[in-house]
Parts: sequence; C-alpha cells; structure tokens
Amino acid sequence: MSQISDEDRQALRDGFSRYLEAEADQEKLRAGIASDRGYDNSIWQQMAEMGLLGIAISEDFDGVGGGATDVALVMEEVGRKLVPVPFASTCVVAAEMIARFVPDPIKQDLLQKIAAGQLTVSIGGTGDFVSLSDDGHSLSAELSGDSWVMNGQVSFVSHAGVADYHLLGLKEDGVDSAYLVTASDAVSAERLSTNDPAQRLFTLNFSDAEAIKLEDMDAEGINQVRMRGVAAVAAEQAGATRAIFDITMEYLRTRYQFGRPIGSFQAIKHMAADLLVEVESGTSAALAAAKALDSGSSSAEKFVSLAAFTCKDAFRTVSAQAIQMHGGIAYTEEHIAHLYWRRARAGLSLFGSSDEHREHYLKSREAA
Amino acid sequence: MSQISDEDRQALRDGFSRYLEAEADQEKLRAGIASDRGYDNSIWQQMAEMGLLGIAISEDFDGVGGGATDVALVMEEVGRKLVPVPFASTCVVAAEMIARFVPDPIKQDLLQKIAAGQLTVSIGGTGDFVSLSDDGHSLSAELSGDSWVMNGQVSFVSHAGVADYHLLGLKEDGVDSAYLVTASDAVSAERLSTNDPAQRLFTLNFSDAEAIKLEDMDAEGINQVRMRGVAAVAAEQAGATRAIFDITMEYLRTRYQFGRPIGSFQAIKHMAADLLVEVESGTSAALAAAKALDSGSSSAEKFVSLAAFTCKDAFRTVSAQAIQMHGGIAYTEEHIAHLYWRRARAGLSLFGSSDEHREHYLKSREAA
Amino acid sequence: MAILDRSASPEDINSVVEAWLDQHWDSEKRCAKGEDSYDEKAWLTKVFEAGFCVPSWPTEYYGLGLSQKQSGIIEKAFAKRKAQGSARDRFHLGAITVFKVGSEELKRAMLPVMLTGPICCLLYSEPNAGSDLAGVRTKAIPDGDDFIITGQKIWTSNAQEAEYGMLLTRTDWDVPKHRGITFFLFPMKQDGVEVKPINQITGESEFNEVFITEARVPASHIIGNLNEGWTSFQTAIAYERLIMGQGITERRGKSKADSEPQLITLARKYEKYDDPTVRQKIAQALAYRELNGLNMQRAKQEIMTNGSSSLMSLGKLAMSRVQHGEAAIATDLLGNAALLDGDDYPDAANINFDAAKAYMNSIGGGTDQIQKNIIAERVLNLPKEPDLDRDVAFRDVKSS
Amino acid sequence: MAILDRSASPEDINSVVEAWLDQHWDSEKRCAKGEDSYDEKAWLTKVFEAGFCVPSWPTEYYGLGLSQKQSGIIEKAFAKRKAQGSARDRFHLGAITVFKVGSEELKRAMLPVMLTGPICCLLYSEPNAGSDLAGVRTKAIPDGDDFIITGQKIWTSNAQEAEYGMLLTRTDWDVPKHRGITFFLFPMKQDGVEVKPINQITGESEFNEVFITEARVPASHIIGNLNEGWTSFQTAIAYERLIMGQGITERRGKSKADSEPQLITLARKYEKYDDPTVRQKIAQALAYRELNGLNMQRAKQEIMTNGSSSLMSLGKLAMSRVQHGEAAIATDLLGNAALLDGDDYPDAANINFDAAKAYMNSIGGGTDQIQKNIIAERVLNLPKEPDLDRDVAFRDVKSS
Repeated sequence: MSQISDEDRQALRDGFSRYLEAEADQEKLRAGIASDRGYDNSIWQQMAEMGLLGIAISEDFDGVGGGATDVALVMEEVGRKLVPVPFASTCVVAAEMIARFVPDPIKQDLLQKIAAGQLTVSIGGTGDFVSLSDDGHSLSAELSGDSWVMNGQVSFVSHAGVADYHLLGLKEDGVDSAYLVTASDAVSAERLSTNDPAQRLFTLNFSDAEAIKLEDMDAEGINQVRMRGVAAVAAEQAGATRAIFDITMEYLRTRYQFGRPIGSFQAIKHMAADLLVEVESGTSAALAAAKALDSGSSSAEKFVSLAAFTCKDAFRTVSAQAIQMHGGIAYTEEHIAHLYWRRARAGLSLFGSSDEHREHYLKSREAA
Repeated sequence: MSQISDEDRQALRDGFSRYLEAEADQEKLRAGIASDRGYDNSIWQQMAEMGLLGIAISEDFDGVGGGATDVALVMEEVGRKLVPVPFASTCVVAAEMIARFVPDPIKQDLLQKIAAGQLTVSIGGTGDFVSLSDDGHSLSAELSGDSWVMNGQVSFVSHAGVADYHLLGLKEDGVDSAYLVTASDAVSAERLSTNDPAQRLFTLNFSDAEAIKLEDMDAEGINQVRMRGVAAVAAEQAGATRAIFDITMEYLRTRYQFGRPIGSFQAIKHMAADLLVEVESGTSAALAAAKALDSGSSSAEKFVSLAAFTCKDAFRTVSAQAIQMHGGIAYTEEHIAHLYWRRARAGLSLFGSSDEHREHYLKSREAA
Repeated sequence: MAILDRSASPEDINSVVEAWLDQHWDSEKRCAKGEDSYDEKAWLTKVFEAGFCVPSWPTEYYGLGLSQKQSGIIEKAFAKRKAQGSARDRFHLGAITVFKVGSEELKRAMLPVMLTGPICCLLYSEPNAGSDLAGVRTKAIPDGDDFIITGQKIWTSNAQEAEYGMLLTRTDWDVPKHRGITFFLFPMKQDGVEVKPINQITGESEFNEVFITEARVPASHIIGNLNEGWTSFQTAIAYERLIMGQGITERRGKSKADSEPQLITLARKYEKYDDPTVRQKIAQALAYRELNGLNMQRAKQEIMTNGSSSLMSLGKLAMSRVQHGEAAIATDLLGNAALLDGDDYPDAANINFDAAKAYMNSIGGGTDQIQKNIIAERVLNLPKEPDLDRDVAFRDVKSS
Repeated sequence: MAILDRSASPEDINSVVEAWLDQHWDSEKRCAKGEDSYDEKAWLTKVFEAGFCVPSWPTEYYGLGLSQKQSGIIEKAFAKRKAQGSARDRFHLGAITVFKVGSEELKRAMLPVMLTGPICCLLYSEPNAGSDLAGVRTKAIPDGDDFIITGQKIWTSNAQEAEYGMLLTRTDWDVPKHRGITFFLFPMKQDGVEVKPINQITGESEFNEVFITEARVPASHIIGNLNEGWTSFQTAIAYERLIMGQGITERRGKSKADSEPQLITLARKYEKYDDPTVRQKIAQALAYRELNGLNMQRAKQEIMTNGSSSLMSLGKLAMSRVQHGEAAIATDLLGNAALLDGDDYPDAANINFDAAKAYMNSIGGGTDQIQKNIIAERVLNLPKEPDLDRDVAFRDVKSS
C-alpha cells in the first residue's frame, strides 16, 4: 500500500513532468547517451531531490513509502522522455531486494543512499528478480573465512559501468541466492555494443570480489520483487508508447502532402485509431498491475503478466508504426522516432518474452 | 502429368465458366441447396457432358486423363459460384482411390460411371484420404464367407444421402484400410443440421452391409490421393475467394455514401489492396500445388500444404472482410456474402486445420 | 425510512430499495405482489412513481437526483430480483434523448409515457443511407399542426413492440445535408406504418424494415428544433455507441467475469488446452477482452472526475476485435464439430451464432470504419477529410 | 560462332557469351583480361560494344533484340563470373527511362554515355515532397539553351558516384501541380551541386541530400517534353517499384532459395525450433515469402503472355510484410542476444540491420500507403479520392 495521498501523487507527477518537459529534451537525451555515464546525472540528482528515488523505500529509511502505483507514475514520465536512468534496477528491484533480504545496518545505509541519489546498483546473473537473465554466466560464490567471495563472469548487466554495487543472482538446483558486490578493483566491467544506444550493457569479471550474501530469500518475496520490476518496466513502456504516439499525431496534423495534412487521409486516421487502442490498453494494463500490487490482490500475478506483454507489444507496434507514418524523415538517425523504436525492441526480453508472459497470464487466470 | 494441352484446358475452362455464369446464379444456387439432393443435378449432368467429371480419370476408362492442374481449374470455377456438387469427393478422391486400389472389372465399371455422371461416392471414416475425419466412428468390417460386411456408425459424411457408394476409411494400429459400400437398405443416412446450408453432412448406419475391400493400399499411394484432395479443395477456395472479392469490389464502385462511392474512401481502398494480396496468394498457391503434383516434383508435399493453409486463411479473411465492407446489407440472409463466409468456415477443418498444414509445410521444407 | 438523495449512504439506498421491492415485487412469480402475472405498464408505472426508473435525473424530471454510483445500487437491487424498470436513465435511449434535448413541453408530455412504456425504436438508417445517416431521404412535410411522413427505414429493432420511434427525416432539400434534418418522436401505432422483419445471418430477426406511407406526427414531437435534427441526433447516437462499447450486444448467458471463460471451457472440452499455440491465442483473446474492460473502467473513472472521457469511444471498436477474435478461435477449437448447428449441437450453435453476431458490433450502430473516423477526428484531433457533400444542397448530392 | 538474335537457342546464346567472357574477362583477377585492375569505364565500354549491356533492346539502340528469357542467359553467365555490365536494360533506371521516353537526340547523345558509366541517381524527393512527388519545388528557369536549377533533393542514393541524375523540377507554377513539371537528365559533376550523406537508422549512409544552387542543365536534356515531366516520370517510377518488389532492397548474402532459410537456422541455433508457437510463426513467415515469389512468377508469366501484369504491383507491398515480419520473428528468436550489435555479434547485427532496413521497402520508393492507393485505383479500379490540389495552381497549394 502506498503512503502517498492521491493529491500528493498527482502533484509529484505534475512536478516531475514539468521538470522533464523543460530539462529532458532530445538534445539532452542524446548528450546523456553519449556521456560516460550513459544518462544525464543532473536528472538523477533532481529525482533524488524530488524524493522520487526513494519513492518505493520506506519512510524509515528516508524514503517516501510509496507503492507500485507511485513507481508507475515515475516510470511513465521517465518512459515518455526515454530518460535512460537506472531507476527500475536501483530504486525498484535493488531497493526491494535490499529491504527484504539485507539485514540492518547495511540495509539502512544502502537504502538511505539510494533515496539520496548517492548510490546505484546494477543487477545481473540469473533468477526471477533479474530483468535480463544471463543463464550462461560463470559466476560462483564461495565462503572464504567469514565472508563470501565472488569469481567468474556475467553478462547483460545494465549500467554496471558506473554502478556502486552489483546485485547478482545465482540459481543452483532451482534454489535462488543473491549477492551484493561493491564496485572495486576486484570487479572489471567491459561495455558491450548495443543496438539501442541508450542501453548500457556490460560484462562483469570478478576475481575474488568480496560479497554480501542476501538472507532468508523466500520464493514469494522474490516473486513480489519480480512483479514490481515487471510492473515498473511496463509503466515505462506505457509512457514511452504514448509519447511516440503523441509525437506522431502532432506530425500528422502539421505535415502537408497533396495539399492536405497527412492526418486528414482516412487510411492514416484508421491506423491512428487502431494504435490509440494499443496506447490506452498499455496505460490501463500498467495501471491495473500497479494497483493490484498495491492492494495485495490475489490477481496481481495475472495483471502483472497482462501488463508485461500488453506494454511490450503496444510499444513495439506503436513505435514501429510511428516510423512508417512519419515516412522518410524517421528513417534518419537524427529523428527521434527510431530511439523509441529501439527502446521498444530492447524491452522485448526484459523479464521474459511476450509469449512467456501470455502463457503465464493464462496460467494465473486459472489459478485466480 | 496431364494429357490435356494448354489450349484445350483454356477452352474447357472458358466453356465451363460461361455455362456457370449463365446457369449457376444465386437463385439456382439457393434452389439447389434447398432441394433434396443439395445441389442442382442439371449442373452435374452438364459437367459430365463437358467431360469434367472424368477429368482426373484415365482415358482408358472414358475419362480425359487430366492432372491436378485440370482438376484445379474445374474446382476454381465451381468455387466461384459456390456450386455445392460432390466433385472433389467423387471425381477426385474416390476416383483416385478406385483407380489405384480397386481391381478390374469393378474399377472400370465405377470409373466409367463416375465420368458419365451416373454415380457419386461419399467418403467417411478415418484415414488420410478422408477430408472430414470422424475419429469417433464405430465402424467395423468383418469377413463373412468370401465377402466383407460392414457394421456400425460413422458421421460427417458429405452428400451421403444421395450417394450411390460410400467409401469408408478405417485405421487400426496405424494401418489404413478402406471399403466401398453400395447404398442399400443395409445403410441408413441421417442428415445433420449444418451451419453452411450448402454443406450436406450425414451420419451413416450400417447393418451387415456388403463391402468391397480396397487392395494393396500403400502409404505413398494414399498420400498422393490426399494431396490431390487437398489441392482440389484449395483451388475451390481460391476461386471462391476471388469471387466474393470481385463482388465486393463491384459494390465498392457503385455504392454511394457521403456523396461518393464508398470505394473512393482511402481506408476502404487500403483494406481492398491488402485483401488482393490474399486473393492472389491463394490463386498462386493453389496453382503451384497442382503443378507440383503434375510434375511429380519432390516439393509437391510442401506446395500442397502451403496451398491448404493459404487458401483456407485467404478465403476466411476475404469473405469475413467482405461482409464488413458491405455493411448492413450483408448482415441479411438474402445477401450472398454470408454464403461465401459460411463456405469458408466450413472448409477450415477439411483435411486438417491451417495450423496443422502450416506445421506440415515447415516439416516438408526441411525434408525437401 | 431514509430519504434518497445525494447525501444517502450506499447502505441506506440499498435498504430503501430492498424494502420497496420486498413490498411491491414478487420474486417468485416475477410480477407485482398480489398479481398473478406480469403487467408491464402497471409495474413500470409503480417503478416510475417511486423514482427508480431514472434515479440519476432530478426530482423535477421524475428522478431522485442521485449520482451514477448511487443509481447503480438501485439497478443492482432490481437485477438481483430480476425486476424490470430501473436504470432507464442508462438504457432507454428515447427517453434519455428527450430528456437531454427535448423541449420542456415534450418532456412533460412524453417522458411519463415513455418511461412507463416499451423502449423506443430507432428509425435512422435507410437503404441508401447506412453509414451516412445524414443522407436520410424520408420526407416530412408540414400539414397544419402535424408533419406527414413518407419513407423507408431499415435496421430497426423492437419496431413491433415500440409505441414510439426516434425518427430522422428530411425537411429541407435545398440546404446541405446536415442542415435540413428534423428529428421526431414518432408514434408507431398508426396506419401507414408497416413493419417487416429482416432475416439476419444469425438466424434472428431482431431488426425490421419499416415502411412509412403518409403517416402523421405532431409538430410538438420534434426533438430539438426544426431542421436542427442532426444536432439532437448526436446525443442519441453517442449514447447508443456507449452502450455497445460495454458489450451489451453480446448474447445473454455469456460467462461472467468470475467464471471460467468460454474459450477455456471449449479448449478443455475439445482437448486442445495443452496446445501451446492454442494457449497463446486464447491468452491474447482473453487479454483483449480484459483490456477493454480496464479501458472502460478508466473511462468511467474519468467521467466521474471530469464529466467525460475520450476513452469511451474506444470501447465499441475494441469490442469488434474481441468478438470476431473469440469467435474465430472458438471455431478452430471445435474443428469438425463447428460444421454442425442447431439445438442438438449447442457448442456449434453458440459459436456459429457468436461468429455472425460479431458483425452486429462491427457494423451496427456505425461501422468500425465510421468509429475510427470519429476517434481520429474527435479524440485525436486529426483534420477532417474534405466533405464532398457538406456544402451542396442535398437534392444535388450524388447517390447510388 | 552463332549469331545472337531472337532465333538463337539458349545453348547457342550461352556458348557465345561464355566464349566472349573467356576471351575478355579474367575471373580470377575480376578485371578485363590482360589488365591488372578493374577499369569500370573501359570494361563497360567493351560490354556495351558487344551488345551485352542491353541485350533486350533493338540493335539500333545498342542492344541485340533478344527476348527477356534470352537476355537472362547472358545475365546469368555474367553473374557466374561476377562480371559487371550485363542486364542494364533491367537495372539502369536512367538509361531505361531515356530509352523509353527520351527524344531521339537524347537517346543518341546520352545512351552510350549512360550505359558505359555509373547508374544515374534519382533526384525526386524533396523535404516537403516525400510521398507527394508531384509537389516538387525545385525550380528550373530557362536561360538560353540551358535551364538553371535551384532546390533541394533528398533520399538520393549513389549521388556521389553518379555522373547524371534524373531530376524532377517545377517549370510552371501557375498550373495545377502535375502540369508544370519537367524531368531532366541532370549532370551531377558541376559547381552548385553539393552532396551530403544522410545518417540512416540502419547505420548506413546510402542516401544523400543534394543541394542544388544555380546549376545548369541543357534544354536538350529534358526527358520527354517541357512541363510534361510527370508523364515521363511515371515510366521511371514504375520500373523502380518493379525492382523493389523483387526484393532487391534486401541485404546481400541473404540465404538463397535452396539453402536453409535464416529463420530456421536461427531458431535451431537459439534452441527454439521445437517450440510449436515459434514454428507456426516461422512457417507463416516463410510462406509469405514463398507466396510473394509465386505471385511474381505468375506476374512474369502474364507479362510474357500479355505484355503486362497487375500482379507486379503487389510485390513491393507484400515484401513489406515479409521483411518486417521476418525481422520481428528473428528478433524474438535471439532474445537477449538481439540487444547487442556490431561485428562481434553478427546474428544481432544482421537482424537489427534487417529490422531497420525493412523500412527501406515499406517507405522508400513510395510508402506502403501510396502503394495501396495505386493498387486500389489502378488494379482494382476503385474510384479515385477527390484530389484537393489537382485543379489548383501549384503556387496556391497548401503545404507544411
């Protein structure tokens, strides 16, 4: 349940939206992408100041005590502008994992720092809470005296180059374990070349890196974290879908061909109307998932899966059609449409494919 | 290989097409459907006279010695006008089965009569050559002295009410057998109520009905018959798809709304253009299947499957969209559109579903 | 007993209605208490007098001035006992339209009659004006205090039962089409009105052709103003589309939200539920239905907050995909069995009916194509297409 | 040696060409025999003089008067040895257009130059005239025997290499748009022509913007007639669309018809080939490609029989479905791996390239939407949409 009132939530959203509208234009987006960090750190710091980084963190640890609905609103706005900040990994998945499975005082320290924008966490390995699973990793954790040390390699770790901690999942004989490793000389990060320039993926190499093992990890708890991660990503996609749709509608209203705005052509209109169904379905699904999580509904599992494939597919379809509807101009690198389209493609395998989520949705309908 | 020259084939088609254009209008179609027989017998007799019923029968038995391409042209024309004659069952599948697996002199007698329009054969039971498989039949054949007798019940037998023979497939431990049973007092036919009024389905009851067992049935031979059956149905569907498409285009050119022909609206045009791809793909696929069969190509299996699902799906899509594009008028029983649509739906499970044929297509691509 | 007004709590409303129904309705016999059979007029009059017919309307117009949410409680209580007559402010298109745009005189004269009678039939479409409703050619010629009507209407449901029809006519042929239309509340029970059922592809005959030959309607029955019927009509059609978007065109007895969806039941029965390809199709179909439900929930939320919602217009369009899609999958699930029909084969009969009936949503009440135009122009603000007939005197507009 | 004319048998043609190539082409070094490196102009001149450049054209126009089928034999023989220069009657759009609609003078003067030089670039699209090519605003103003050209073109491939461009210009602004256009064969290598590569979403820069500032072109280089350029242009665009329908926009090295399709290879490699859902998708995708191939085979057959085929116009549209569809499936097959890119990850690089490149077919050379209009109006004879700008002087046409 969220501790934030509806009015406060709306105010938060409006404030963040206004800020991004002013500060997160395409030029800044591209500059952020081109920077070492991969995103504009001033946005991240502003998010900390607005309390957004601690939105899913308890008030006990300097957070705001919000719920999935609050996370969704942040992600929708982040998605609209494609801001490639590590919010879902650090402030949702990592924050939830730490809150659940890391004992005080480390927990308090980490969560406070996350809320304050002083710390980011990258996530890798295998396990339900890992958004991009690397089943081929060679990670191993061993007890060395009192502490754990990590060795081996793992890939597909997002934003790992600048992360302060790495949260790594391992699965042995179907049992999940997870470890927190501090960025240090014992960890080297090699950047991978990606199709979406805003996506920062790394291969991490560990040689005797010290690790904190997460404790008392239960399947239900991990599943809760997973669902919150999925719902957050879905909301981001819903926001991005609506944004590229809006950009396209504006183009249709103002671009003239054959002496008329191209949006006055009936076939284009009908494409637009069909796409609006996808846009709104994405928003509704993301919202329903967040609400189900906040209310602790037994349907949460179902709604989260529904949001996952609906938002993935909607974003993919709408961004792909956006290029088509723009025509040649969107075939150029300098137009923003392909950045939305690449982001949509980059999201297809996050937390599993659409087909997998569809199957899961059907299963959870039976269970509900 | 067909014994018919390209010119003769074109002349045959033109003649048949002209005849149907004149004699097989909607009124006659509906009268035929409402008649006891289920189709207009004068058309059947005319087809005999034109040599069409013996098109797939060897010249040795008073046929024309044509191939799958010739069958396809007949079926396309039959499909265009939805004429519900038992051509595919009697003149393709039964004729092929008899030619291959029934010994003289019975073979000669039956094939001559088929070619002359004196005899129709309905097909039921289980086996690859059966277009509508009834896996739940309770048929059994037993030797009684020198001859076989048939007992039990079988359903989904097309046109069985007026058929002179019933060709029944059984499958025991994966082995195909087939029997020919003469219509007699030992066989009773009960008509089933169907969604497509042009489709005549029956349940047959046998009590000690005498049967001729087909001999030396080999899997490759049966598969050849099956493929010819599938290709014939695909061609029929391709013809019907084009016909309902043409009817729809004509309506779009002449129906005015908002002071313009509705075919001048761009969204309608684009639907039409998309449907044309389906129409032409159906024609091409049906033709390719027939040609591959005629040339004995190793790709026949592949092209037959391709034709099967392409033509089923094209007919389904185009006839369904035809109703939508006509609007309210096609929601009435008196308009012909729904008869095409019902036929399309009735064809979905003939010789297996689209999904099954798609899978088979992929498999046969690997094999080829 | 608590007073039913905006301040009443849900519990109060419920208990008042339950008490009233206890007193007046015999749930066993399905008629008014003390009666032997159901007398529609008498029962509806009782409901009307209690204010339950149109609870969301103000008290001066036969309602109780309640919120939509409060009204819903009354509707539910009635539905639970299968009692007719509540929620006519949501479903009686004719009364709604007269209430929204009728003259004071018409409201006073006709609302009590309409609310206690059968629902109105809709005399909109004509053989040559299907999607293009503004292309009506049914003539209305003034004659004293009346108008004389001649023309042909089509796609009229309830034409036999209806006492009144909402009639779209042309009263001025020399101005562009939208400006010469008059909308009438037309008495059906008179000479010169002939109703002929249409045989539909579903096997039903819910619609009719209505042939009108020199029939009469009083000038006082104009809904809105003379020659301004197109404006009044917009109110009526908007409500109709809203109702369709909620899936009300679906066959009764469809499985409820909390029971197993029909597709799953059929897939199990026809032993295809383990097929991964089938499961994908079913999952997506169920998702489309659920998503439309979620969109409509958001729409209702927005309407409660802002008074309107652009989302509402998506419902009918989305429902086409839902209905055609589900019917197609169900057909495939049945395989051979789908070829059959009739009472002996209820699964086949159901899915074949559904497959045909889906056109009711995608064609009826404005085709999907018309609906997409509306969404594009009104919701997305895409520029209108050039209208070829907008500035032309109607008598010069080209037609089939 | 046999004479190459219509009566020559396939075997004869093949042996003549093989012999000629044996004599002139060094397959090892990929250049003319006796040379050390490939000199394009010199080699093309040899091919041109032998008549192999445009074998289907009449002998008086530098060809051999052969049939398409016969020409194909020559093309194949060249392709087998990877020798350039044959089949320019199928792929050299500029030369084809001049041959089809150019004046006798232009043909004589320019065909030999064009056929022995690089292919022409296409100076059609402008930033404000993309789909609406007839909306060109590049000015051509007469000046003595020349025209002076000023304007901006976009989506021009080969603009750096080309010696000539096919240039669409406006020469009369006071008539409706289609009637004031002139089509030029424009010399690229001159002052006032600036070429700027466009960064495309595929990572390529095959297209350019071309800025033309007071450059010159002789009046004798008009293709067709002054102010009738739209007609001549139709010939050029029809050939372009025909070429695209054959899938020539696809990346080279794509698997051939007889080898295992890429989707199957990927599905096996990423261990998803046993997934029935995946198999259905792959089967349908392969079917779409095969069906387009079959349609195009029928088109060619019809062209041989009747000289034309309406089927041809479907190829480009169908290819969009094929390319976008295959790329989407391949992306899903790769899963996480599709996120990567670059030389280290060739599977990802290939499918990501394909996914972007598919827009080349669905947007380039006329969008799918334009193509559907053409099919509906020219093939299906559906009535044209009202043209808002058809009867308006071009200077009064509304633009962005």
